[in-house]
Amino acid sequence: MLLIHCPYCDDTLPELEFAYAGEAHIARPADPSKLSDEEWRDFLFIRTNVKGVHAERWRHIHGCGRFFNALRDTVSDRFLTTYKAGEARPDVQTLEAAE
Amino acid sequence: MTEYRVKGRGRVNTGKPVKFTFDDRTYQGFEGDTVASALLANGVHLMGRSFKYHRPRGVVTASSEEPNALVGTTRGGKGRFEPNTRATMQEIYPGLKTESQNKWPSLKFDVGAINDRLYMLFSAGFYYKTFMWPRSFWDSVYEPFIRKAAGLGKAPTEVDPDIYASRYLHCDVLVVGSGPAGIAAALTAGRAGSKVVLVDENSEMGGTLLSEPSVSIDGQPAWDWLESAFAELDRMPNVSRMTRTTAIGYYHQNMIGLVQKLTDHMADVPEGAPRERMWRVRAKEVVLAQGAIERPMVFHGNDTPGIMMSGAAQTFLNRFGVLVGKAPVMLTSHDSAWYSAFDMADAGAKVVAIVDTREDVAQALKDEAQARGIKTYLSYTATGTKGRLRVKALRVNPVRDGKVGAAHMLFCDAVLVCGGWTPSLHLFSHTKGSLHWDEEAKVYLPGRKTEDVHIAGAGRGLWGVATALEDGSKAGADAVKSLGGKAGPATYEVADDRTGTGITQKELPTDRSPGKAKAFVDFQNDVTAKDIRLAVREGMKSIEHVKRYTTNGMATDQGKLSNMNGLTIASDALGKEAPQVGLTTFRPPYTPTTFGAFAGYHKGTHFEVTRKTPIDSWAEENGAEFEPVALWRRAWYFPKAGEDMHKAVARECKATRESLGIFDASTLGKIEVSGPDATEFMNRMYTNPWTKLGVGRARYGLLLGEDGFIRDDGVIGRMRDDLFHVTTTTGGAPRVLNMMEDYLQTEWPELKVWLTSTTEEWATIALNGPNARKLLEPFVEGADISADAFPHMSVVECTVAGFPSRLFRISFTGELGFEINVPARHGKALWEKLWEAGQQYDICPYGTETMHVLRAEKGFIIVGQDTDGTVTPHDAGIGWAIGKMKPDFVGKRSLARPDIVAPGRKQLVGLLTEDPKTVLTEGAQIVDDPKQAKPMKMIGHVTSSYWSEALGRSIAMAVVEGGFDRMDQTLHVPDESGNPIPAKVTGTVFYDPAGDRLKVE
Amino acid sequence: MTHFSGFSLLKNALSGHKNWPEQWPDKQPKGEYDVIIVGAGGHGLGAAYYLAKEHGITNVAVIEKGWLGGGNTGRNTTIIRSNYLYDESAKLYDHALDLWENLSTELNYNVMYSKRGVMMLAHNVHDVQSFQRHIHANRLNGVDNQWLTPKQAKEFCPPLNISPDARYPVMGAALQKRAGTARHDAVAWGYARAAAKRGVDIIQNCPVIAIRRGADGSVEGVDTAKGFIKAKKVAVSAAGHTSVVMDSAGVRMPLESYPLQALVSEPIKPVFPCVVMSNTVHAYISQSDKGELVIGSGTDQYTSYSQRGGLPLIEHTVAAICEVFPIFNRMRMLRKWGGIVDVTPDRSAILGKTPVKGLYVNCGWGTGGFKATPGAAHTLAWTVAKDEPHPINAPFTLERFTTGRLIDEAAAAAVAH
Amino acid sequence: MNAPVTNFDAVTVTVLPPVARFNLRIAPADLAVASKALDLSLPTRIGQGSQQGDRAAYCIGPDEWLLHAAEEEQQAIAAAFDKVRTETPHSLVVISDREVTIGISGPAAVDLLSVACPLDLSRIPVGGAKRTVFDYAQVTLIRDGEDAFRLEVWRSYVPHVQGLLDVATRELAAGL
Repeated sequence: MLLIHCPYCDDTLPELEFAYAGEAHIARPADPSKLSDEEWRDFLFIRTNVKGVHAERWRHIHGCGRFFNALRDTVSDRFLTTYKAGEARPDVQTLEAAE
Repeated sequence: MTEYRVKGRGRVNTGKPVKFTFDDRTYQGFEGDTVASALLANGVHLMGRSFKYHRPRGVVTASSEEPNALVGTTRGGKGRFEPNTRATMQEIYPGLKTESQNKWPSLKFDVGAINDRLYMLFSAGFYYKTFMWPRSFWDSVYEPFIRKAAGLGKAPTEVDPDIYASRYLHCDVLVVGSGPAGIAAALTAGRAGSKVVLVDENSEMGGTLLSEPSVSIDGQPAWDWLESAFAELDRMPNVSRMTRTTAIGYYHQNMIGLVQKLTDHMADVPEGAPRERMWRVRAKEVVLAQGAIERPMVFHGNDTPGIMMSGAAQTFLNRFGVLVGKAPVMLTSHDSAWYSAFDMADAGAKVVAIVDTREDVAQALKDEAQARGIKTYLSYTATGTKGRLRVKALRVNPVRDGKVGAAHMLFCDAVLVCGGWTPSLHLFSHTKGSLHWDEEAKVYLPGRKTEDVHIAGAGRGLWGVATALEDGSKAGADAVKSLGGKAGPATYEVADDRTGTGITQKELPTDRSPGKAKAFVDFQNDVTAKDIRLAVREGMKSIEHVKRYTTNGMATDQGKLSNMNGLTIASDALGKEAPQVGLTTFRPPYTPTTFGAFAGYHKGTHFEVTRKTPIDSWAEENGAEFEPVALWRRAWYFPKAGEDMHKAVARECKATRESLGIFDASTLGKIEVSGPDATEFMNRMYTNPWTKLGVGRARYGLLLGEDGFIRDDGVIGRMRDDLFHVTTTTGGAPRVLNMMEDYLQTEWPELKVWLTSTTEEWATIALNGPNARKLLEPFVEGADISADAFPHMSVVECTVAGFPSRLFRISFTGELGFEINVPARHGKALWEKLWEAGQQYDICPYGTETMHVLRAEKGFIIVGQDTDGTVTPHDAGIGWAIGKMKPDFVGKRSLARPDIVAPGRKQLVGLLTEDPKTVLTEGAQIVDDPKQAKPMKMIGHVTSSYWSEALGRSIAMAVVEGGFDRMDQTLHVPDESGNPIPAKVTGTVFYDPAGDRLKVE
Repeated sequence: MTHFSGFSLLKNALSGHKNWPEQWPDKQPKGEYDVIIVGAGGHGLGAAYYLAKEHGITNVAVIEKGWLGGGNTGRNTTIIRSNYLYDESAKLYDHALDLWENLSTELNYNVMYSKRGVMMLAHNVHDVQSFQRHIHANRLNGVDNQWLTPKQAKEFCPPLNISPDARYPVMGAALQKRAGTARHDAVAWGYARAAAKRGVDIIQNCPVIAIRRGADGSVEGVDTAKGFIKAKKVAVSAAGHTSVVMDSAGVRMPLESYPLQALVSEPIKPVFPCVVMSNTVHAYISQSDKGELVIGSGTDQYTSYSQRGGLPLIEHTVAAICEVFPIFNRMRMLRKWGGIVDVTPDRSAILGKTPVKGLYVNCGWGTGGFKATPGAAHTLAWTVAKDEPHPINAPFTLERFTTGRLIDEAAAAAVAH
Repeated sequence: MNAPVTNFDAVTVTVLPPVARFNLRIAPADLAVASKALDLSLPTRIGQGSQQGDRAAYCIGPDEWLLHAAEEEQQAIAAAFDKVRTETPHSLVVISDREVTIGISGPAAVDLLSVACPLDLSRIPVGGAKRTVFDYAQVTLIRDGEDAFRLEVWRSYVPHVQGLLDVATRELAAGL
């Protein structure tokens, strides 16, 4: 069971309070009708599924209720950081340097 | 005193004799004995039969890695039998019944042992190469035969009456293992003020010190030192100790699962006490001090009862006061067996000899042996044994320059072996920490760590009590430091420490044909050195392949005894170093763990939540049958005496259509959508337009996924300009709220809208039927609900029977209908008032089944029944619910995808069987041409199908390819036995198409 | 390579088994192959075997980053069935079932395919509707699948608890008699041995670094830990790692990899005659020929390649088993392990050609890959050999995610209303 | 609802009488307005609470507060917020009946909660509150004292939560 830091609660809490919500930074297009079928498919279905540092969404569903983003190493399941929805993806190098 | 019990030795309570049975014979042991120690005290070594060859087997260890002495146990009474219990871990108590396993008719004479004679045939991979001819024999003869032979113990046959508990625990330092290293770690961390938990799988703490009484620490004999150490730990409020507690698994971020056995050692179990408890520990730091496991030696006949680990013999002697033999031979490649020999000699055994495969050992050892008159054979090998049910002699040969010399027999009643020691790193491996190969010691040691963990003592390949204490204390101090605290490692004065060295090796050299040798590596699974070499010969080059091909290490000890010997032999066969061959991964649990402990409280009624409405108790009192819907239980129908579901439902439908029905709709999801941008939000989420919906009016809302398929629906009322009362399906409520929050928080954060679930704030009662208003009107205050003032699809806030209420006029039945929402606590009271007053209209309570029939007669869909996640609004015939003018809403773009607009999609239509009496099966498939051969071309399936009392015939809804263009076509629905049932395609509104029934004045 | 027969077995037994040859040689890569298959699981090895046997293409290499059969092939709960809803799925899995039935003889390797029957439990009205839909569809498709009453279900599987008071009462079951289990390792080994016998190179411990494409965009070969290997056709059959490999060819996939856990109990005497699945409570169970109860769990909620998996899920799975089979409460868990399953948006596989010339893919099997092994391998071999879809794998394209023609078995099971 | 009151000397579990309960959603910037309307200064940090007489406020999300008051004050409070709704947009939803409150007190209170609550309870300050889970149920956990807690449980989950508490209480009483 993972421990997850909620950037809104600023607290590290058990996974049972959280719901995974898929890959992060896939913004819904402002005007979907302008997208080709391929572009729309990419938005709907194509995922990086990276083996390594993955930018992903979680929701503190049984806590403060907020959706937020995380960088997690999918090989070790270790969280590098979590950050609020809407914030830019932090740079991994600087993070690891900081450690 | 039984003849193998030694006066003055051991820690069992000789003042408290305990009687128990083994294979229906009564034996006596003492409080503190395990089944194994008690049986040994009675001279019983034979405790089981092996898996494949049914060979007689004796106990080989004194601990949890025991592969042979597995017994069935019960304390009597229904449902308390269990198979495969380790005799070495099960403490005896008055009334304990145990039995041997995998034998027939008896442990001493087992017919299954015929397999042993067929040994030549039953080699590794045997199954894969045979049983193929003739092919037809596989299903009918071979496979059933193989399955019959499977298994060790018998399965339980009764339901387990015991309770299992679980608990969360948070601490600074968890110490696993209470040998010298673990205790020292706990003392150091405890003294520094950390919150420490010390656990051990045994019934008492002390680890090796329990078997090493002669050592002295800080001037105290080992056992006295233990007492004072425990006393100090118990004085510290920040330290807790748990015995009979196994760390089964090491999970992410220092979460460790502990299973604590609470009652299996008790004669009388306290009322309400759980049998086991699963502790889910979250530790900031973990210290693993699990020690090392003694390695067997691999030689022909090494599995004969009476042959066991030398360390086990030492434990049975010093901890339990039992001599496992009076004339033992030691066979070893490690000094530790010499010490066991000395202890046994000092306890009165006549040690026949110490046979050591090494060329030479420390002079001190030889002197001590000589002092005790023990013969020693250096640079010797063992090549066989005498005795079937109990070892009578060991066959030994000198080895000179690699040549095996002439054999001679050493007559004995026990052979005590030590092939070296293997650090116990199972939990460390669960963390995916790396192991590195120690070339000199030929063992794997902990490498790179992935968690905040410290390994101490023998787990790091260290040897001896002094080193263990020092290393443990250091680990404790390190843990405290990484917690940001201060702690210096303590120092201990240790005297008479018995350190030692040794070597490990492959199967022992022999003068016999290796092809015929039965030199066992995995005792329980009957895997021999020969099997492993055969696997390698056949191309199994990774240890994972060898393991799977031979089943080495897959027995209930999970390779604790066999993995390293197997690896050594495999790498020898491959001519590679062990690390190149690899190491099989250790997997949780550390030792086999009761299912009940994992299930914990989640049994029976607590297996899963059962949500109940405020009106549930009324339904129960009034004889409702219930159906589970999502987590809820809902009243399904209300049978009267002698009615089956169909009779009851027909009656409920009739009563509702003709006069008045009452229905508990409280499970419907309800979401308060409020804020200045509420309308804009609703426009973006739902397919329908919301801008023009007036306050006090309601509308059917349709929700799609971004993929364009129907996700949910419900009636939505506008309470204020900035407030919507949204309803969802029962099962969909949590999903819909989560989906709304997702879009609101992450896609449209600029919208000033807030969402609150009010599903459980309101109890919802639906009144349907021509007399609905007549019943309701007198109860309503603060609103005019007359037909004109309160038209269909309206909502108003008022009081009903004095309860504050949100009152809707809507209909899911086609009759005049109202839905009354009142604060949940008043739900039952209101229901009862309406029930009472409704008697004059023969009010009828109905359940979900009748609700389904009534809505189907009107062609209203049920999301999840008439739609299945591949259905678009157009497919479902509710394209009208899409706001054509809206630039965008969730799922809009997907509705334009090529295959969504392509012709021939399955569309929702009505189906009327030619024979009005025939009710189609829901889920039945539809074909054009019933005469075609299989596989038939199916063009759709029946989604809803009922007997319609109102129409006096059956009705059905179905999704059919191009259904809208097939009106009045006759299609065929093959039934269970394949007879095609002809049915005509119609619209979906079967009853009152004009909707006149809503217009009741 | 010795042909396994009663005679060869006896002969070797008498000679102390000293003369069994290698079942497959451990090869080093040649410079070039006609076809390279990435991933030596049952699917990849099977495809190589059928390429050689059915299409005469023997200059084939199967490249494996670890040991053959070490991925999901060796980690799954070995359930084999074909009672799927949609025609597309039913055809594919039933094709596999036909091959399963003859596989031991065909490979001269006993994969111990055990036709013990797979029973799926219905716990609520919605399950009943959904199973009836399956059964009717299967019958018209010629796929065996029958409805059982609770009483019949208990007769078929005595440990089953059919008390109507259970939290999830058994309201009936769908039984496919022809379905069952097989010995997972033997499938990989059997295909490996049979493929090697026909000249296929099996190259283990050789991670693929990248798929190389030429100027015209078509496949040129693969860069591996053992150097570049030329091939005009590359088929990726790498399960959980497919996204990573395909990405190196510039093809992004609609896949997510999740941890899937499974466990076995201690071995007990035979007590469980069939396979039972309950999707509603997430419990999948059978008893192995060794006597262990083999139990499958659901996937964890987050994507991962760690093969670890959490405790809560296992607790729930075991609780579910004990709820449906209360007599197992005192049994013990012996071993728990994790695999990585690659899941598509519609829970159906992707099997066939890709936008890249010479690149083929077989992935997205989620939790159901083992049962499809021969069928997937057989039709993939066809597609690779002929560079065109096999009639049976034709619907399982990548394009369907663009056009919207999904094969959504999961959605068809829908949700309780 | 009248649930059985189980207890032994170390812990007491009771269903508490209903209160006026609100879910307040408002931009933190506008907090002063809410404090004024409630006549109680609202806490600003998630997990914190503030009490005054019958009124209490707990911050359970970045823009979310759980408000308690005496039942008879429900309408007055709703009205006070309604007055400022147009100029200061917010959402105040009455949830007095959505949850049922279970009181847990006594020296063994923390042990009892630990059977199904994964939080490190030692980190929850007296007077604070947190939304979390108790077994499969979402709950709001309020700490009133070192060994006094309240669990606010959605009404339909109460039978499940109470059943568990009952089993666990008997387990604690057994003393193993």
